[in-house]
Amino acid sequence: MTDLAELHEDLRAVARELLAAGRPDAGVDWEELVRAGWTGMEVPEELDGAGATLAEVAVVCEELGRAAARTPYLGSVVLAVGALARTAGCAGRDELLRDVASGETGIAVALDGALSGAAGPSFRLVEGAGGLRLHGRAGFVPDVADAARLLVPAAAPDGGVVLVALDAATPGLTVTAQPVLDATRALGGLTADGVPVGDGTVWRAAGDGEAALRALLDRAALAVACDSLGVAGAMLDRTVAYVGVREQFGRAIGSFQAVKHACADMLVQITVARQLVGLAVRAVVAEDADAGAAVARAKAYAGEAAVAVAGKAMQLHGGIGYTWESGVHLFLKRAALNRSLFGSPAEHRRALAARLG
Amino acid sequence: MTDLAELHEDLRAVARELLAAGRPDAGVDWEELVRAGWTGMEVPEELDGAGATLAEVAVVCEELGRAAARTPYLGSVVLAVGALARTAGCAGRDELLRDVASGETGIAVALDGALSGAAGPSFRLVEGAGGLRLHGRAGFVPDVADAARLLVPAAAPDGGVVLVALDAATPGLTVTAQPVLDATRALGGLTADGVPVGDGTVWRAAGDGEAALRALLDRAALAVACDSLGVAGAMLDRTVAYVGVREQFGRAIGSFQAVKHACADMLVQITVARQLVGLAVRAVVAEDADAGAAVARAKAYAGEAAVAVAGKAMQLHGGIGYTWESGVHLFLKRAALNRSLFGSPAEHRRALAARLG
Amino acid sequence: MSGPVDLDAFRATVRDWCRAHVPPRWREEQTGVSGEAYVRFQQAWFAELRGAGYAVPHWPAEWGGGMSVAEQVVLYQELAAADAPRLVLAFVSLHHAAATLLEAGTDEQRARHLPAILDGEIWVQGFSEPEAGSDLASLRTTARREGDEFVVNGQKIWASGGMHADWCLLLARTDPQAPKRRGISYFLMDMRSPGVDVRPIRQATGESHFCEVFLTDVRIPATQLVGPENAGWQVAQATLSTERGMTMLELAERLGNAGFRWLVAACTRPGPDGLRPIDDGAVADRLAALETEIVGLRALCRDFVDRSEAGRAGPADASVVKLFYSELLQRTMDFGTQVTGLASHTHLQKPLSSGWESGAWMLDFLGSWEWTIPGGASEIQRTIIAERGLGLPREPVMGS
Amino acid sequence: MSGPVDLDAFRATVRDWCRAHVPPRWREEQTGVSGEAYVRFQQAWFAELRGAGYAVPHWPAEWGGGMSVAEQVVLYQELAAADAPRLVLAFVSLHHAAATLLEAGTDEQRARHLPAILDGEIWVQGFSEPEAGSDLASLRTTARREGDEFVVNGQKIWASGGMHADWCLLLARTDPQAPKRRGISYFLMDMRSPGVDVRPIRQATGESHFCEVFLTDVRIPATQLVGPENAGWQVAQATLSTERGMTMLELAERLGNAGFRWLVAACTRPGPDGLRPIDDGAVADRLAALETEIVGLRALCRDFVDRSEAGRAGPADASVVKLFYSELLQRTMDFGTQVTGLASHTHLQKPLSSGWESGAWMLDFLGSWEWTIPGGASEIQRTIIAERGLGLPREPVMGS
Repeated sequence: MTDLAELHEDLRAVARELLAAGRPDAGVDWEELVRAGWTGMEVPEELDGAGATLAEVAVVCEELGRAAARTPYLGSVVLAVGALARTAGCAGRDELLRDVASGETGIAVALDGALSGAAGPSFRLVEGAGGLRLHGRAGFVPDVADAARLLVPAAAPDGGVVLVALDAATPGLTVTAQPVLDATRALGGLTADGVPVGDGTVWRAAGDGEAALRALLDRAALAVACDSLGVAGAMLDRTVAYVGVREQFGRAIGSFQAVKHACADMLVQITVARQLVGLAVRAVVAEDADAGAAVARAKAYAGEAAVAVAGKAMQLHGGIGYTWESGVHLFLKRAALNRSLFGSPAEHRRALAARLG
Repeated sequence: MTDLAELHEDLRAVARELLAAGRPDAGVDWEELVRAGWTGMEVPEELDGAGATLAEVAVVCEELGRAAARTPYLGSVVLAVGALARTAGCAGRDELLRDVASGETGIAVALDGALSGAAGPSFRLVEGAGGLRLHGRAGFVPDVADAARLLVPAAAPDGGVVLVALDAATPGLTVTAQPVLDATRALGGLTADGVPVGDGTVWRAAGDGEAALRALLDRAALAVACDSLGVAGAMLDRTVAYVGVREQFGRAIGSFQAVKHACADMLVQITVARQLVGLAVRAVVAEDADAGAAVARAKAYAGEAAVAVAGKAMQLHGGIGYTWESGVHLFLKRAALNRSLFGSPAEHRRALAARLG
Repeated sequence: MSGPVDLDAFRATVRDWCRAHVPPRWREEQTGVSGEAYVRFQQAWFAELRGAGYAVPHWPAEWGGGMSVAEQVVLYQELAAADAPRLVLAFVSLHHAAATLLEAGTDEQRARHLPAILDGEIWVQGFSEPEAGSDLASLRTTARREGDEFVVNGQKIWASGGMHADWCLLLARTDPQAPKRRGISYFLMDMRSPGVDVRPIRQATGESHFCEVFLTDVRIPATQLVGPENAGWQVAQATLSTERGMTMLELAERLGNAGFRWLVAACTRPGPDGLRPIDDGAVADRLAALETEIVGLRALCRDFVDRSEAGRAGPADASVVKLFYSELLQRTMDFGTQVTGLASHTHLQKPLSSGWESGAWMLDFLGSWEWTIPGGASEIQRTIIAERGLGLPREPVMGS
Repeated sequence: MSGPVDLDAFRATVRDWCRAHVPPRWREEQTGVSGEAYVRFQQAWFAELRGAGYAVPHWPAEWGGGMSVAEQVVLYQELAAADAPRLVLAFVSLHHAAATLLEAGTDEQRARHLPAILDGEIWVQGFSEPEAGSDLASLRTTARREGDEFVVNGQKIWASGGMHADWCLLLARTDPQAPKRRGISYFLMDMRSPGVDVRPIRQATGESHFCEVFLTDVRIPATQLVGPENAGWQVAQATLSTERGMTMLELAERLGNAGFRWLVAACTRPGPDGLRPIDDGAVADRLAALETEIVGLRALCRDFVDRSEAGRAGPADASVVKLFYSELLQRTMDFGTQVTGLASHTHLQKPLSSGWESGAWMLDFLGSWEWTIPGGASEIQRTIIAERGLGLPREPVMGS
């Protein structure tokens, strides 16, 4: 076992313990999560972070999925750091990264959850009298409703893609909560209707802005794929535990072949999903040219696998699984939402097929 | 039970007995089949037929599939009668129908097995010096290689679709056998390279020629769907019989849930396929405006179901099923060929989807 | 009325009636309403149907029904085509309770309850128990004889609409020493009896249609026994299968009408980019495949009704229908959820009085497990089909 | 050689070697050839690989191998990428026979056979029996001790390449009274012994790679016993799992290289109407799904090799790999058959020396049952995964 793999196992064990404490949908204690160092993982050491990579964040994302945890980690950490990391260094950016590392929530990136892959920005900057103004709208933005500060990827007048840093209270910005069946996710809509934008708040990418946005969407899709993997793992574990003790017809239902074989199929799907997610994480960390395809595979496969596994978990839990109280529905809803968030399996496969022919 | 249903059950029982006599792939005794009245079923009584309908022919087609029977029934009876039935009455047509009823083989219809639904004719008549000449080619034509007389649907110079009756030995016509893995089917290619066509051999449809060709392709697809239904039924019966006696781990393998549930799924698929085939047969007999859609559903579903059922049958027969000797492969090959013949499931579903949006 | 002409006329009559009586905006109006408003709406709709003679078509003529099977088929097809509200609340009363009374009840029981049901008496089924699950016969609720009464103790679960019920069809164990299917009795239990405690269960969808029913020293007069003592399992088996065909036909028609229309609408609605989902060949292929299966289901149900009526249904036919319907429902709702994407997650409530498809795809997807789990989970149905339908040998150690 | 730089260099070396040595038109040339031509071709290719040091990379250095696992991975990846012929005929010799000799054989047995295998000695596996099927341990072939010899009677089946074999790995029952896994012994049997009768079995594909082997009073010297008498089951279990990881990796690479390239070619070849199958969204979706699964399979196999090497493979990992590979192979070949339609039925023979994918889609689809049935059918693999991988309880009445 490599040192890195050992590190990840340790991280996973700590995360599982930390997240096992609460009820899945009750919300995670943010302070604990900050103390555990999860907010600063990818932030450079000179900005009070740990200087780790997405590989470690992926472990946390999977464990959050496994716990069906309610937390703004996706919007306020994974996407925020991703957006800032590819931004050219400037004081505002560095300050924000430091804030993220120190555990400040209330930061969101205006990525439309319905988009994936090579979609352009949902916002654009227009040159007008009195300077630049921001227009556009995005739906299903993770953790936007409680955000005080917003990072908005936008098309600049010169056609490049920039990041606009805004206070959520800026006039002309409208934030609306978008309740979804999965109560463990906080999504919302964001509309900018000619919002005046100061010069110092338009940040250019360190490299190609469009590539940075693409990478950010890939990161979002991959974080959700990790989450789905965690959801699926939790459902298999719970199902195995349940069918080992639940008796019908005079024996544990887990001794029936139909139940066994269903569980075996769940394990196979999860095992393959884990490989695909692992490949994608390594490709993104290495900034491979093919990282987008690896993410598409991981998101498509893990997204579908989690719904299949959670659905089968509900089936094998029988009536108990269908009660609100059992909490199985939380995982099924989260799996189904994940499946659609940042690109459906069909959309990701369409992108993969386009590469083949 | 209606009288018609009883009639069909009787017909089915007789057919099953007749076909059970030989080895599946050894070829059916054509004379017996003629004596049973199967060749003249749809031929009008005044032309020495039984004046029955496709509903009765469908029973025979299913039983031929169930026996994986090698016979030119599809090309020389089902398609020939179908082509002639929609042709305007004339002496040549009537004579040919009488020949079919009396059991003459060696008649084939030049329908390309790769086509389905609204495909136009593969041949065309061109006005030239010295009269009409036939051009075109068709592949995978059922029972063409042994045919002495050919009925060729062709586009007439006026754009209408006609039926050209030709002697297979006519110069310019090339018939080639096309061996396929399923040795119970005889398919072949037909090329016409400026074949001179006499006036009396160009027969017009009784109604719209294009509609007649469409109906003929539907008939071909439906006959194959019936065949697939029979293949699937045979495979389920054989599997149930086998797993009831084959013992492993100290018990009949049919007592294992995995085997039972697989057999249950086979039965469900066959039951649904039977309903869809039944709907299509009734729609075609009644000449419903929607008959094409009913055929598409039947062909798509039964075509896929038969491959799934035969494949599962091979799996549940274990090593035995994989031997040539067991004959299971005959059914799997026939099912797979049927699936592609006269329109794949994907093609038929494409036509269905086009009606929906 | 039995010829094809009469049926056409009947179809036209029902269609006209639906046009005049189905509340046009009932789905919107029934979304997010209180339990009381739901009960009022159900009762009003039941009264409408009763007025037209459409409420209990399957009952004998002497009790207010008397429609032929062919007419019932037409009736349910037209109600589905018109997307009429379903009689959800009265379902057990009209079907299971009535079948039990008609087939196994005494004259007194029939006279007391059948007219009352027409006047709105609500029944609930008290069969399932937490520990029994799909192994229904292993139920533990006991009924101990004390003179002219039985004293009942135990716990029932999955009692649909239990909080609104007046009466309960109850299975309880009267002979703990007998083999498990030979010691059960069948009772009619007044839900207002002392010792009956009803608690709603919140389901995965967030709704609470089902209840737990706790029974503590509940006293039931021996006159409310149905069939002989200890023969309750056999009574339940006989009455459970009654009308199952027509019920399934109605559900298949519902899925094939409004359910499929919404699916087509979802697939043909242009997205922000102007493209319609169906313009993607993968969506078109799947939609056509589901249409094909739904057409097959409707034919299957019609055939099942016909064969049941003719006494020619096979021992596993009901299981084939239930298995295929429930899994097709689940696949269809899953596909609707995928096609409508994130938007499907924003419908937080579905209309009450609706069937299993409401256009709120994700909720309907969740709700589809109400079909694959209860009434014998899909796993049980497959075993039944293999053993009773195909004659495969039983598992050596299955309980009996 | 262990650093990443060395591996890159090794990869380049193998790639160059393949470019120079893989016969460019071997698939065409191996289609429809006689058994003799096939054996000659296999022997020639084996000699080529041996010359390069690529024939037995997994053997210990002292016997002519000694390649690191990381190098073997590279070797098999590059052979697959170059679509080199497979060592089909020598497979049992190089893997099962060698593993048996190395792990459980005597020094004499090793010295006699390992060099012979390098010189072309062909082995066959005599484990399966007609009545035993997936319940391998219930085998009935007996070996009765008579002094320094065993006298063997019985029948073996599914002996791959049996008609060309010099030696056989034989399992036979030496103690009929013992529990079924405790009375079996493991032998090396000379196929030229009197009483050995080999008859080819014709398979569903029309080929005859497999044989039945009838054994009538065949005498085997006791020195040809492997491991202790009556411990043959345990020897077989230990040696069967050896190299399974690398074998699966090679198969996954084969499917991921030539197999998938043909599939893409089939999907992108314009039809008579000028349209390519992949232009239909349904085909594109399915192709991308299969590509995804194949990428997953390759990673899974690589991971399995690494964990096996590190001694960290779980008890059901091999079953997960085999189950996923075999069913994915079947799905992929089925899809290829559908995409190429009727044309796929006109390929009546596939190239010998090929793997499980040859571009003759329908034959390959048929052949895929050679993976889902033998070596523990998929049903058995699922049970193993559930019981050993997930710890679910065994069936109460399973044999032991």
